[in-house]
Parts: sequence; structure tokens; C-alpha cells
Amino acid sequence: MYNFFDQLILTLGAWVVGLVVACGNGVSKFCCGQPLSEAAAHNVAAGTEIVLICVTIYGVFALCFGLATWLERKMLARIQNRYGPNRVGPFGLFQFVADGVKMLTKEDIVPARADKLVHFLAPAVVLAPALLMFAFLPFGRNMAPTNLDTAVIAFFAVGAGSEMALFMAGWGSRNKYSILGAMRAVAQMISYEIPLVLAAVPVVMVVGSLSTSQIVAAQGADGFLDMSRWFVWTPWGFAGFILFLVAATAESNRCPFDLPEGESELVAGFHVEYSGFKFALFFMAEYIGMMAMAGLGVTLFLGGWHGPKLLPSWMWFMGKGFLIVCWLIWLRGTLPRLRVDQLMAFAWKAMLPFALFNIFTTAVWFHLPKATLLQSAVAWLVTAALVAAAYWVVSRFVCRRAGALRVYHYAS
Amino acid sequence: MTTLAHFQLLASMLFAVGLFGAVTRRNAIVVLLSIEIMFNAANLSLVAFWRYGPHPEQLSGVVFAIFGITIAAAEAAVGLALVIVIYRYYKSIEVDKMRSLKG
Amino acid sequence: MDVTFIILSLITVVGAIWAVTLRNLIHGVLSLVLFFFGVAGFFFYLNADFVGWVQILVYVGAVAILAIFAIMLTHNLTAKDEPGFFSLRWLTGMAIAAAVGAVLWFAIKNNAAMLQTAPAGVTSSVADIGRKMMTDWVVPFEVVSLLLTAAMIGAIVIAMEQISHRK
Amino acid sequence: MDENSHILSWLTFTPLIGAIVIALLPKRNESAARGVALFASVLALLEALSLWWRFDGAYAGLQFVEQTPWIAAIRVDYFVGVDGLSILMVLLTALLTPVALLASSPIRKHLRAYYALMLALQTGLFGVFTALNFFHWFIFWEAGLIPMFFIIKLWGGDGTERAALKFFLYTLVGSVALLLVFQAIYLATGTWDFIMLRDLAAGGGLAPKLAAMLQQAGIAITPERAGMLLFFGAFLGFAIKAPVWPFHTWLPDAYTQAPTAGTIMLAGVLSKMGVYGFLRILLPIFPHEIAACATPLSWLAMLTIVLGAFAAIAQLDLKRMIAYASMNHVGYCLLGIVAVAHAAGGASAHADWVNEKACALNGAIFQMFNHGITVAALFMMLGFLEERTGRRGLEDFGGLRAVAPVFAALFGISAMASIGLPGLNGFIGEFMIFKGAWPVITPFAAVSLIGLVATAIYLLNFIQRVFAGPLNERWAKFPDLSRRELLATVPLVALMFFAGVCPAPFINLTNTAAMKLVMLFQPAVQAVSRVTGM
Amino acid sequence: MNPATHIPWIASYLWLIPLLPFAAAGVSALLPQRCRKTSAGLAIGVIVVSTLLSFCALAESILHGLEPHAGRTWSAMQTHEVWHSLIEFTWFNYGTTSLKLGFVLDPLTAAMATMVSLVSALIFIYSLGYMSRDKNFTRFFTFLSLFAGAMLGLVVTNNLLLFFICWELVGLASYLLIGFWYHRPSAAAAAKKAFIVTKIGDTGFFAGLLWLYHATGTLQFYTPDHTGALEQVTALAGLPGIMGLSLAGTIALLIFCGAVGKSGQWPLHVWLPDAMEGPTPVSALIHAATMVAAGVFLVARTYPLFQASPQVLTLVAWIGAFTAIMAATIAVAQNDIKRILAYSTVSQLGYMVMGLGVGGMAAAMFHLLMHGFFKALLFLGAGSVIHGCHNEQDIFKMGGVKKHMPITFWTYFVGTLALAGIFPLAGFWSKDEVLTAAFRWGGGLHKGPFVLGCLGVFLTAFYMWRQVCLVFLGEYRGGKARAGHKHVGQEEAETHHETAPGVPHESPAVMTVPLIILAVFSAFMGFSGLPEHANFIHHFLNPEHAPHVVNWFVIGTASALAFAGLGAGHLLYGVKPLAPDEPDPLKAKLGKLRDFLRDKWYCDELYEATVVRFVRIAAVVVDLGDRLLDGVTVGLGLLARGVSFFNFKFDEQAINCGFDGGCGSVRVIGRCFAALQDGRVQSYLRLVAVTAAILAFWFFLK
Repeated sequence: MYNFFDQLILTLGAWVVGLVVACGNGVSKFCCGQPLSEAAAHNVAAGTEIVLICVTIYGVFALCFGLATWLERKMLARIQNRYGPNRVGPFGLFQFVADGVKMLTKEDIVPARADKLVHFLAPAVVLAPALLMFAFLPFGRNMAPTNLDTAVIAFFAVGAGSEMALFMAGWGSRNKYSILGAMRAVAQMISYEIPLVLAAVPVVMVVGSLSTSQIVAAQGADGFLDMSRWFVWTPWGFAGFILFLVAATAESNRCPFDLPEGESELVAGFHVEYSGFKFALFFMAEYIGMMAMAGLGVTLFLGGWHGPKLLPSWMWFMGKGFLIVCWLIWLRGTLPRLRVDQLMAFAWKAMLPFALFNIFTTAVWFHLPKATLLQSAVAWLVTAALVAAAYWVVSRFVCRRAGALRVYHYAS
Repeated sequence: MTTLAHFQLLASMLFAVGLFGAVTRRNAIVVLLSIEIMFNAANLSLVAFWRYGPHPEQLSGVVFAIFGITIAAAEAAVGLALVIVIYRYYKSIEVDKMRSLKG
Repeated sequence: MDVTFIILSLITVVGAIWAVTLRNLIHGVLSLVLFFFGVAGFFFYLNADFVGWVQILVYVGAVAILAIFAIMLTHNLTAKDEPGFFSLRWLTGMAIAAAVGAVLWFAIKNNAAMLQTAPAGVTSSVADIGRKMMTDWVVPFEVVSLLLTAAMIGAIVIAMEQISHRK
Repeated sequence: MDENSHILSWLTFTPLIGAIVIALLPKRNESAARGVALFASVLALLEALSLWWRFDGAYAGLQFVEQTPWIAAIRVDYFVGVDGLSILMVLLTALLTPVALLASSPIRKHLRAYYALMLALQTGLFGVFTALNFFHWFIFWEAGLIPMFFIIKLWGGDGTERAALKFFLYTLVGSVALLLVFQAIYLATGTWDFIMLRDLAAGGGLAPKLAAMLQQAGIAITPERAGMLLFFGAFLGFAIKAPVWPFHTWLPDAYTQAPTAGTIMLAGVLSKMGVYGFLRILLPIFPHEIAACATPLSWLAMLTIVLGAFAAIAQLDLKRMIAYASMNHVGYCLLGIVAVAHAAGGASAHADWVNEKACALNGAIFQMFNHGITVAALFMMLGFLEERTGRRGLEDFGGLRAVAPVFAALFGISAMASIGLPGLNGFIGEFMIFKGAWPVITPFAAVSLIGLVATAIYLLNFIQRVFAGPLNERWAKFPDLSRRELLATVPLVALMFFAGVCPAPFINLTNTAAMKLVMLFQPAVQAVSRVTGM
Repeated sequence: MNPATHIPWIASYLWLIPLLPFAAAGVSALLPQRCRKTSAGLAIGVIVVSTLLSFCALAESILHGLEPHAGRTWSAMQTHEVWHSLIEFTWFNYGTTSLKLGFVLDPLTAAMATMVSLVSALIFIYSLGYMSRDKNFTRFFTFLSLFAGAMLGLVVTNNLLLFFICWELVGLASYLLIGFWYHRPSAAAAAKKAFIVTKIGDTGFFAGLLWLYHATGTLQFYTPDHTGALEQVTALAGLPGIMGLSLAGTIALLIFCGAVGKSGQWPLHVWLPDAMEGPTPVSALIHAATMVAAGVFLVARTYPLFQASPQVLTLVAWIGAFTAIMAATIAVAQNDIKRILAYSTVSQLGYMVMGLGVGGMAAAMFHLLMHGFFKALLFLGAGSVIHGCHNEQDIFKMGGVKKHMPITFWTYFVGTLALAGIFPLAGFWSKDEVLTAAFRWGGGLHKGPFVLGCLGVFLTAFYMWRQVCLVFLGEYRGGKARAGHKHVGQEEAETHHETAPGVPHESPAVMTVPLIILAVFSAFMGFSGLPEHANFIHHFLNPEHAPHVVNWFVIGTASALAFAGLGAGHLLYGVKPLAPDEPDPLKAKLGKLRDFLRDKWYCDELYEATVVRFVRIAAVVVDLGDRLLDGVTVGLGLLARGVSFFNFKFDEQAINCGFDGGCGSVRVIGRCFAALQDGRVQSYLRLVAVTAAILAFWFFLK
């Protein structure tokens, strides 16, 4: 029963593929008088599978994007003692549909002096990496869209593409605010990409592979509970997870790191000159990117699709992902925005050294013996002490000046 | 079929394009970018040699390409930092205007 | 010669030519990004996945962005006083590039080994690359990492020096 | 055991890298030199500890061997490795260098040069204790002496000129003798390799080859005499370094005039180079010769012990006193080594004799380590005393225990370790040496026991004059140990306790190697016994 | 149950007895000075635990004798078996063998451990009161604990090396405690003297140990398979040693050197009286009750070795007898209350050594145990008197203390009678045992020790009664003219500064209660060694030898002499109490002889003139020799320098000139190439590209 639900989507997919191949056979018989050759059938099946995966990802995550916008508005409202959307559908659940319809029907404005081509390309280029990132995450047992042995680095490489897109958007608009926002976004993302990658390195070190499937497999345990080997339980894993979350927040330009689009300063940053559906694409890219980051966090630290065998694996994956999304929303509702120099100082003076030391800690963990329970406990305590010491040193000495008064380096 | 020669010719073409940019353009940034193109051409050539070479299990081409990328990144970082400093100093990044190294 | 190769060649060559010739520096950089993606495509095509991803991560994610920052910080969105296509400077440059290209062409054409086709089953797994780097290539690897660190520190020091002098 | 780890090379060259970094520091950052030096030496210490951790005491041969051809033309290999004979010395070097650096605060001038030289010295020492090929062993040997010369000369006390000159001349004579000996050996055998030479000598093949070589050069000489000649050359080199009476007169001046850290290194480690030479070169390569000379050597060892102790009693300068004490203690190591070489008991390969000799050899090695720690602590605290008061005369102090109880306690413990109080490290080594030497060379061991009493006399005299009695009002403001000084001292003192109570870990490191050396030795002793009719 | 294989539980935990005080010493060494209560509490608590464990061991040992027999009757204890319960462990390995250490539980250990720990515990408690004002109070208890640990370790060990280790540690503790008031030069000197003099003896001991180790291959006294060092004596007795002795005799002689040093036997007794510079509880603990007895214990422990060599035993007996009489004569002429007791201690130790020498091992041990109690009592009583008399130590400055300090007086009185050997106190029984053994030793010259011993009994009773009369009876002579005695007890003056000069006062309960307990022990413990068939302690300690028969002649002689001594003392000092500044009546009676005795037979002066001077001269000679050698070296060095100076001058003038000429033309060529450098990066790049192309073409065309 459990297996049935667990593999439900795969089964459905297999059924559709079979159906398409059967249809293909029928068409072929009708046209050429003979069924498809072995190779052709294989090609058709593979093609169908790719299409199915794309469609599923687009569909599911477009839906998730909608849900996430609803969730965000609802949660923010709760945090601010309001109701939030509650008109369209039960609990305002279909609000996003209404919003989407509104967006689609709005006028598309292109500024007169804009770099038309770049301005046009930017939204598409922004969305592509965000969606592409899902190609590397295993959503459930036997449910990895691709199975690269370079998946983690591929994920980050694809993610890096979105920076260029943001810059294109900002620059193409020919607007002071948007170019400022874009430069901020790019500087911030390039800065936080380093701790982001370094936070993932420990996991890669311990697993010995860049493949997300293997990373997830390494966190699986045999028991019913199936959560004992999640990396987040280890000290370095916990530290890495926190680092990853913070960096991911910055990477997806979320509050408190939302300077690129800070309404009070830059109106809306790089997408100030976009409207209508192009704006919706930016919006969508942000949310989908955020969910992809959450998915990677789940994969790296929270055991991927592993979880107590009460729910199917893909539900675990989505559930954990949404948990992180909720955390990001909570953060947005709670924290004020940072200043630019604070933002940079935090990345370079706090997160980077801490992440580097976390790698060292992981090496220590890796080499400590963990054969018996006692040894494991000792290893755990030692690494925990190291992490704590690193945190203390970094917070005490290295980033002591991160919160200092602003120093105007270039503006004097 | 694609032969090794195709890749090498393409790489040499890219190299020539990069060289052209490097000797022609006055803007220091473009010169640097042209050099990056040359680096890329070299990397492409290396990887192609690896792919077609007799000892692919040695992975020499790949490893060299990674080193090349690393060095190119270092070069870009230092180069662009220099460009910024030069700009502050000369208020220009025309390579022709920098000639205080004249012997 | 197959379709993939042709498409990628086109992307690469066109991107490269645009990158060195366009007056608008931002367009130049964007073309360069196109070129970088093309080269990454070639790497995938040559089964060097890891190099391809690194190419994207480093060039698109870092070098191009750095170039953009340099352009922005030097207030040089377009190269205004660049000489025209038929100026002596451009012709000299083309001649030199052609000469070098011709030498390479000559060398490649005269080499029979260049005509071989791709052997099957050549892959580069990350684990193998890592193992190579940590065994046979460990010294260059360490040297390069040192170089990179030195370059990073150097870049920061160079860029910061003005500030400290100004104070 | 990971043979590919190159840990010995890393260990050897870590301080050198530190020295280079210091040399490259800009002048205005001179004070960073200290930090860099400490960091490098602590790094070396960690490496040495990892070496210790991975060292297999039960394995008699060499471990962590690295051997690569270096200069093919004269068949020089880069050949390093450690065994039970050297592991403790490597540890001692690694341990004492940071301590010496911590004790370097009186150094005020040419900081960079000073710290770079200290680290270069450490590299030299590591090299000497790990090298197995004479060629680079000798390079390291000299690399240990030259920095020390400069340290004495540039940062020493008032009489540095004389002391440094004397140190240099003496050690130069020794080094030249060694170099000539090994030139001759190389010409005769074509190898610099200690291990190969050992095997050759064990088979009795070395001396005839030497004689043949000398005869070729027109010197008619018997193999016995040729071997003896070269043995004396090598012995001279090590005897000066150790030092053995009567080649010791450089010692009091050098120890007294060197800055504190220099004295720590000199007394703690450099003097062990000489003794180590006995273990690594004289015993394995000249077994017949040393066995034949065992009785005169026993005399020298005994005289080193007794005369060193008596000379110490006569000293009014505290540093000179401890310097002679150091000589006295090195004498015990020699006694142990001589006992191994002595023919007595060699006539029968009776297991008990082997055990007695193994005990003596283990004791000698352990005593080298112990003495290094103890004398380093003593000299360091003398340095603190001198740093605070600018004096070091026996009569200049009095009652310091009242104002500096911790200082007095730590000094007292170190002095007691030096006296050989059970429960502290010195006792174990001395007990094992005497236990092994007693049956073999009873009269010499018995006379040497006087040294134990004399040691008690001068050290207790020291304590009485300096720490007890009414407080000398001049030093009423004498500060107790600072935190930095405690950091340097307390680990040494703790180690004294540890080694004294629980010596097994140390002896387990050395035992198999010592057994191997003794066993290797047994046939040589027998041969001599046959010849001399004993 | 087979007694040979059965290990009683207390034997397995015997190591706790010394280890606990060691641990306490370690902990309190790290405590800061202000933790007075912690330190003292720790030390006392731990020693009490050790005492309890020792009692357990004693009980176990006593019951052990009973076990094989059906009826638990007194006579059933008279077993004739020697038994040991052994615990072994390896310290370290060398060669193909290992060095084993171990602990033993046998009657000797049990009795000694009980006495040592009990007396130590009482003295610890006493110190609480005596040292209460000292600023180094914490350290004092550290050292005391260290001492107790080492002493108990020495008692329980089954290994000569471990014995030696503890022996040396005892020496260290004694050094630290004698020099406790280190800023008193005399204390510092006394500490040094004690350490060095005992070290001389220890060196002999060490040599004996080494030799024994080589000869028997082990240092365990006993091993389960009966191959221990003491169990191979027969073999050793057959081997030749030095000076015509057998090997066993040689080793025994060397070991006896250690005992001579530590137990203050002539000729190494000189340190013991000087050691009275330490605080009084230290004197009681170390230099009366326990440490000095360690030498006797050592001989008792290694007694089989001695038994194998009659010559050495003879030497031991004569040295003991001579020491006993010599120290007794010196004690007669001393004025310092503690020094009298110190010489008395030396004398009593002489008795014990004599007892060992004449073959009465059990007798000697009995005397040792009893002496431990009453001498500790006497010292503590003396301390109490000193404390009460405002740190006065000269007995001629005291007098009449009895009415001020009744408890101290009565306990001291018990101790005096016990020491003098008055029936029925402890000293009577034990001294009688020793003298009986000496009497039975042989005829002719062999009666010498017995005669000397009897003479000693008289002297002992005399000087003790002299002391009691001068201190406790008559009128108080102190309270004034104190200036001349500043040096004595100066430290005590500092530590008890609250007591103003005036009449003596009784000490606090924390000091008197231990006195009372010790007095009880001194009075009644002697009954454990009644002669005749019920001589419990004799059977307990040495069951192999035939039990004594009562020798009425010895008892009669000794008692008579003791009473004679008391009487003589009373005649001189008791009948007519001395006036404050009256000289010692003995002066008139003995004349020059008294000076000779007062100056300790000029032993110190003799040693100063011989041994010490020899060492000094030797040191100076060696040093001068060194300097001579040094001069030669320096001369050679200067010579080498001169030569090198000429060489340098030659180089400078002759060789160096030619090089400077040829360097000018290089500059000209350099100018030509400079033109190519126009400073433009791209020019260089072009040049490079063109050159590379040309070179490549040339390469391919070639």
C-alpha cells in the first residue's frame, strides 16, 4: 500500500508513456503498415518521458508558485494581524488564479529608450534557470528527473545564470532604479553564492559524490523512522544547514536580503520597468527559485525524500520544501532589511569564514572514528565544540565590525 | 562525423578572434575579455584532445582545462581590479594611454 | 560533422566575434556570455560534463559579472573613440590574427592524427577527476589554489589601495 | 602505516617554511615574526605528535621511510625515516622549540632574523634526527650549528665573542673530522647510506675495504687500524657535540652566553645530536671498533659524569652550574651506550645480557629525552630569573620562594627531576642506565654513582641559596611567573611527572629498535672477545 | 580455602592506602594558599580512610593466621607458616622482559601500616592546632600528605624498586618539611643536609638494588612461584661478592647503607638532630615515629638477605649498639627539648638496629612499633610545651609547667616512663625483647651489644627524667631574658604572635586529644608482646623462629638500670629545683666530657674537616682543570683567527683588483634594446604574436 502511493506518480507516468507508445504503434501501423521499430519505440518512449517530466515540473511548480504566493500573503497577514486574501475560493485559496488573470490582461509597457532586445529577453532568461534547477533534484524514491554525477555543481551553475538575467533586466530598462537594483542584486548574489556553495561542500565531502541522488541515498536509513542519518543532525550539518538557509535567502533576494528590490529605496529594483505578464514571470522566477533552493536544502541536509514511512516520499520532499518556504516567509514577516555594507560584511566576514571552518570541522568529523556509539558521541561532541568555537570566534572577532556604522568607501 | 580537426580548427579560429580583439581594441576591458576568449579556445582544444586522445582515462585534458579555467578566473579578477585602479588613476581605460612603462 | 556541432560552432564563433567587435560594451559582454555558453555546450558535447558546469559557474557566474562591474565602475558603457573597421589599427590586428590563425590552420591540416574520429565510451566522472587531481596533479593543484588565493587577495588589495590613500 | 604521507619531509621543512615566511615579512611587521614562528613550531609539534600517534613501536625497522635519488653522480639519496632511536628525539625537538620561542621575550633586536634562525635550527635538528644518508644528514648537522653560532653571537650576553668562537671552532673540528671520515668511507664503499653501512659493518666488511682504499692511496695499514682511525675521527665529532670530557670546554661558555632560548635548544636538543650520533653511527657502523675501545670509553663516560658534577659544585654562576649539570647528565647516556658496546657478557649470547644491554640502551635514549625536558625547564627558569634581575650569581639571591612560590615550586620540581627523584622522569632513565650498566661495567657504574650524590649537592645548594633563606630585600618586588611563562613551563613539568610515573609509552617506542641494535651488536662483541681472548 | 592462592580483598586494594594520601597531596598542591580548610580537611579525611584500610589489613592478617585452625583461640594464632598475599603489575617492558611492581600483605606490612597511618592521622590532627597560624598552612598539609603517601607506599610494597621510589619520596617530603620555614637559613641548611646525607646512604642502597636485580632477575620480594628476590637468598649466599663477603652479604651491606642513612645510624646520624629545625609535628611524624623507622623496616623487610650473611649481621649489631650508646650520651648534655628527643630517637633506633643485628627481627619491629607511639607522644608533648611556653625550646628556661599544663604533663610522663622502660609500659616490653635477643646472641665479645644496651637504658632513663624535672617540675624560669633565644623558634614566634610572654598555658583540645590517645597506646600496647608463650606479636611477625622464654636476668638488669637512671636524674635535678640562671649541675660533675658530649662528639666538625672539605677542594680542582683546558682551546682559536686575518688581507689587495674593469661595456648594448620598449601593452602583444607566428612557420617548414 505504501509502495503504491510512493510510486503513484511513476506508475502514472509509465502508464502514459505506454499509452503514447501504443498510440504511436497504431499511427505507424495506420501510415506505414508496420509497428514502430525497436529504436523508434525507445525514442518515442524517451521523448515522452522528457515531455512528461517537463510538464509535471512546470505544472506542479507553477501550482506550487501559486500556493506559495497565497501562503505568503496569508502568513504575512497573520503576522501582521490581518486576514489576508479570503475572497476567492475557500480561504482565498484561488487568489493566485485571479492575480494571474489580472497580470495576463495588463498592458505590456516597454520604456522608449530601453534596450529593447535585452528588455524583452530578460524575463525569459530569468525564469529558465529557476525551472532548470529542478532538473537536478530527486523528488522522491526513483523520481530523479536527471541522474547526473555533477548534479550539485550543475545546480549552482544553472543558478548562476540568473544573475546575468537580473542584470539584463536592470540594464535593459534604462532606469536608474532598475540599474541600481540590478547591480545590487548581482553583487549580493555573487557574494552569497560563495557561502552557499561552501555550505554544500561538507555534504559533498561526506557523501563523496556530487550526485543529489547519492546524497539523498546516503541519508537514508532502513528503519521505519528513517531520519537518523539526516545530515542536519550532525553539528557540521546543522551549521551547514543554517549557513545554507541564510545564503539561500540572500540568493533568492528574499527579505531581509531584499535590497535589490527594496520598495522604499529603489521602488522595485530591477523589475521596476516591467509590467503585466513580464512582471509575473519575474515574480514566478523568484518564487520558483526560492522553492528550488529549498529543494536543494532538503536534499542536502534534511534527508531529501526520506522520512518516516507514513507518507509517500515525494510528499516528504514537498512537505520539507514547504517548511523551508514557510520559514523564509516567517523571516520576511519578522526581520527588517539590512544595509548594503552590512549585507556585504556579513557575507564576507561572517559567513565565509564560518563556512570555511565548517568544512574543516567536517574533515575532523570524517576522520574521527565512529564505529561504536561512544565513539560517535565523542565525534559529535568534538565537532559540536568546534562549530561552537568557530561561531564564537567568528561572531566575536571576525565580524565584530559588521554591525558598525556605515563607512562610505566610494561616495565621499 | 566530427573529427578532431574540426575542434582544433574551431579552437584556432576562436583563438584568432580573441587575438584580434586583444591587439586591436583600445578598451582595456575588452582586451581582457578577448584574452578570456583565447583561454576558452585553449581549453576547448585541450578537452578535444582529451576526448580524441589515446589515453582518455588519464583525464589530462580535463584537468588542464580546469586549471585553465581557474587561472583564467584569477587573471580576470586581478586584471579587472587593475583596470579599476587604472581608471581611477588615469580617468581612462584606454590601453594606449598607459605608457609609463616605456623603457 | 553533425548538427549539434554546427549549431554550437555558430553560437560560439558569432558570440566571440560580437564580443570583440561590438562597440556597446554591455552587448559585448552579453555576447561573451553567449560564447561562454557555447563553449560549455562543446564541453558537454565532448562528455566533459564537469568542465562544462565549471565553465558556466566560473565564466557566466563570475567572470562576466566581474566584467560588468568593471564596466559600470569605469563609466564606460560604450567605447566611443574606437577607430573604424578599416582603420590601420583594425587591419593590422586582423592581419596578425589571420597570420596566427593561418599558422594553426597549417599545423592542423598537416597532421594526419587530426583526422581521427571520436572513440566511444570516453567519460569523465567527477570522482575520477578528483582522484587525478589529488594524486598525479596534486602539486599543480596546490599551486593553482595558492595562485588563486594570491590573485584574490591581490585583487582586493589593488582595488582597496586607493581608498586607504584617499583617507 | 601510510608510506606515501611524506610526513617526515613535511615535519622537517615546516619550520623552514616558517623561517622563509618570517624572512619575507616586511620590516614594520617585525613583531609578527614571533607569531609566525610560534605558529610554525606549533604546527611542527602537531605534525610530530601525529607522527608519534602513527608510529608503530613494535616494529623494529625504519618507518615513514622516504627514499628518492638526489645527486646520482655521487650516489646521494634523499633518505629519511624514523625508528625507535630517533622518534623521541624528533618529539623532543618538536616540543622544545615552541617552548624556547615562548622563552624568547627578552630578545628585542633583529626579531625577524632571530626567529628565522630559530626555525632554521629546528629544521636542522629534525633533519639530523631523521636523515639516513650521510650527505644530507651532514647538511642538516651543519644547519643546526650555524644558526646556533649566530644566535649565541648576536643575541648572547657579554662574552659572546669568545663563547661563539669557541663553540664554532670546537664544533667545526668535530664536523671536519666527521666529514673526512665519511669521505673516506664513501671512497672505500661507494655509499653514504647509514643502513647499508650498518649491514656492511655487521658483516665485518667495512674495515678491510677502508684498509684497501688507504693502501691504494699508498698508506700501508691493517684493517683494524684503519677502522680504528676512522672510528676516532667520528668519535671526535660526536664527543665534542655531546660533549664528552675532555672535549667539553666550549660548553659552559656557550651555554652561559647564549640567550635563554638558545641555551634551551643547545642543552635540550643540540647536545643530543652528539649522543644520537653514537646511536645512529658509532654503534652500528663501527661495532668492532667501539667494542674494542669500550674500556677507555667507560673511563670517559665516568669522568664526564663525575668531573661534570664536581665542576658544577664549584660554580658560582648559576648558568654555568646548570651547564655542567647538563654535561653530567649526558654522561649517563654515554655510560648506557658504552655498556652496550662493552664486551662483558658478550661471550655468551645469554638472554639476560641482551636484556641488560637493552635496558641500558633504552635508558640512554629515554635519558636523552628526559634530560632534554628537564634541562630545558631549568635553563628556561634561569632565563626568567636573569630576565627579571639581570643577575645569575649563586649569591645574588635568597628567599625568592617567599615572593615567587610558583616559580620556586616549578624550579624545585625540575631540579628534583634532574637529581633523579623517583616519580619524575630523570629517575627512570638513570635507573635503567645503571641497571643495564651495573653488571656490565660494575666499577665504572659504581664510581658514577657519586655523580648522583654530587648532583644532589649542587642543585640543593642552588635551591638553598636562591629560593630559601631570608628574602633578599632587593628582590622584594620579584614577580612570580606570568601566564606566558607558565604556558612554557607547565607542560614541561607535567611531562616530567608523566614520564616519571608512566614511562611505558616512551619505552615501548624505543624498545624494539634498541633490541635490534643490541642484537646487531652481539656478534661484534663476540668477535672482539675472541680476538682479545676474553 | 587454600591460603596461598586466596587473595583477601584488602590485599587487592592495598594500593589505595598510599595512593589516597598521594592523591590528596596532588590535589592540595594545586589549591591556592587560602584554601586552608579544604587542604587540611582533605589530608585528614584521607589519612583517616587510609588508617581504616590499614586496620582492615591488620584484622585480615590476624584472622589469616586463624583460618586454617578450627578453634579461634589465642594459641591457635601461633601458626608457623609464613604467608604473603601478593598483587603484581607490570610497570614497563624492556628487552624481552618486563619490570614488575607489586604490593604485599603480610603481618609485617599490616603492623607497620597500621602504626604509621594511625600515628600520622593523630599527628595530622595535632598539626591542625599547632600550625593554625602559619601562612603556608595549605602547603604544610600537602607535604604531610605526600609524606604519608610515600611512607605507606614503602610499607605496602612488594618490590625493592618501588620501595626505593617511596623511600626517596619520603626523603623528599622530609626535605620539604624540614625546610618548611625556608626563610630560616638554619632550616634551609638542615633540609639540605638531611637530603644529602641520606642520599649518600641511598646511593649504597641503589647500588645494592641494582646488584640484586641483576643477580636475581627480579626485584619483587616474593612472587607467587617463589622466585622472588628474597626467596633466592640461598643461591645468592653461594656466590662471591666483594671484600670476602658472599653476594647476599654484599647486597645486604649495600642495602644497610640506605638504612644507616635514613635511620640515622652512626656514621650518618648527623642530619637527624639538625632536622629538628622543622615544625614539631614534623619532628614527631618524620624524625621520630615513622620515617626514621623506615630504615629499620627496610632491614626487616630484606631480613633473609641479612640472615644469609653473619658478618653483616655482626656489623649491623655493633653499629646499632654503638649508635645507641653514643646518641644516649649526647642526649644527656643537650639543652634543647627537641634535640634531646632527637638524640633519644637516634639512640632508640640504635636499639632497633642492634635488635636486627642480633637476630631478633621481631623484637626490633616490636620496639619500632612501640617506639613509634611513645616517641610521637613525646614529641607532640614537647610541641605542646613549646607552644604553651611561647616558643621556648631551652629546658633551662622552663620549669614548673606541670601545674599550667596538666594534660600535657601526664601524657608526657607516660611517654617518659615508656621510653625509659618502666614496667608495665610499652617500652619496657619492647626494650626487654631487644635486650633479651642481644643477650642470647652469643658469648664473649658478642655480649658487647647487650652491655652497651644496658648502659643505654640507664642513660635513657637519666636524660628523660632530667628533662621531665627541668621542664615540668620546680618553678617557671621563663618569661624574661628571652632576647638571646630569638633564633630558636623564631618562626613559631611569628606564627603564634598572639601569645604574649607570660605564664605557660594548656594547649587546645585538638592538640591534647591526640596526646591522650597516644598515651593510652603507649601505656597498653606493650601487652601485645608479653614474653613467654603468649608473645603474640612475635608469632605474628616472625612465626618461623622459636618463641622466647622469659629471661629474668635481662628483665631484672634492665629494670634496675632504668630505675637507677630515673633515680640519678632525680637526685641531680629533681630534689632541688634549679633557679632561673643556674648552670647545669652536670657541668660540674662531668667537666670537659660534658663539652665533648654537648658538641656531639665533634662529629659535624669532623665531617666538615674531611668529607665536606674534600668535596669542595675536589670541585675547585676540577674547575681549575677545566679552565686550563679552556685556555688552551681559546689560544688555538686566536691563532686560527690571526692566520685567517692575513689571508683576508691578501685576498683584498692582490686578487680583487682585476674584476672591476670588465663591467663597463654591458651598458652600451642595453641601450639598443630599450628602444623596443614603447610602453604599450598591445605593441608587445603584437610583437609576441608575429614572432610566434614566424617561429612556428619556420618550425613547420624546416
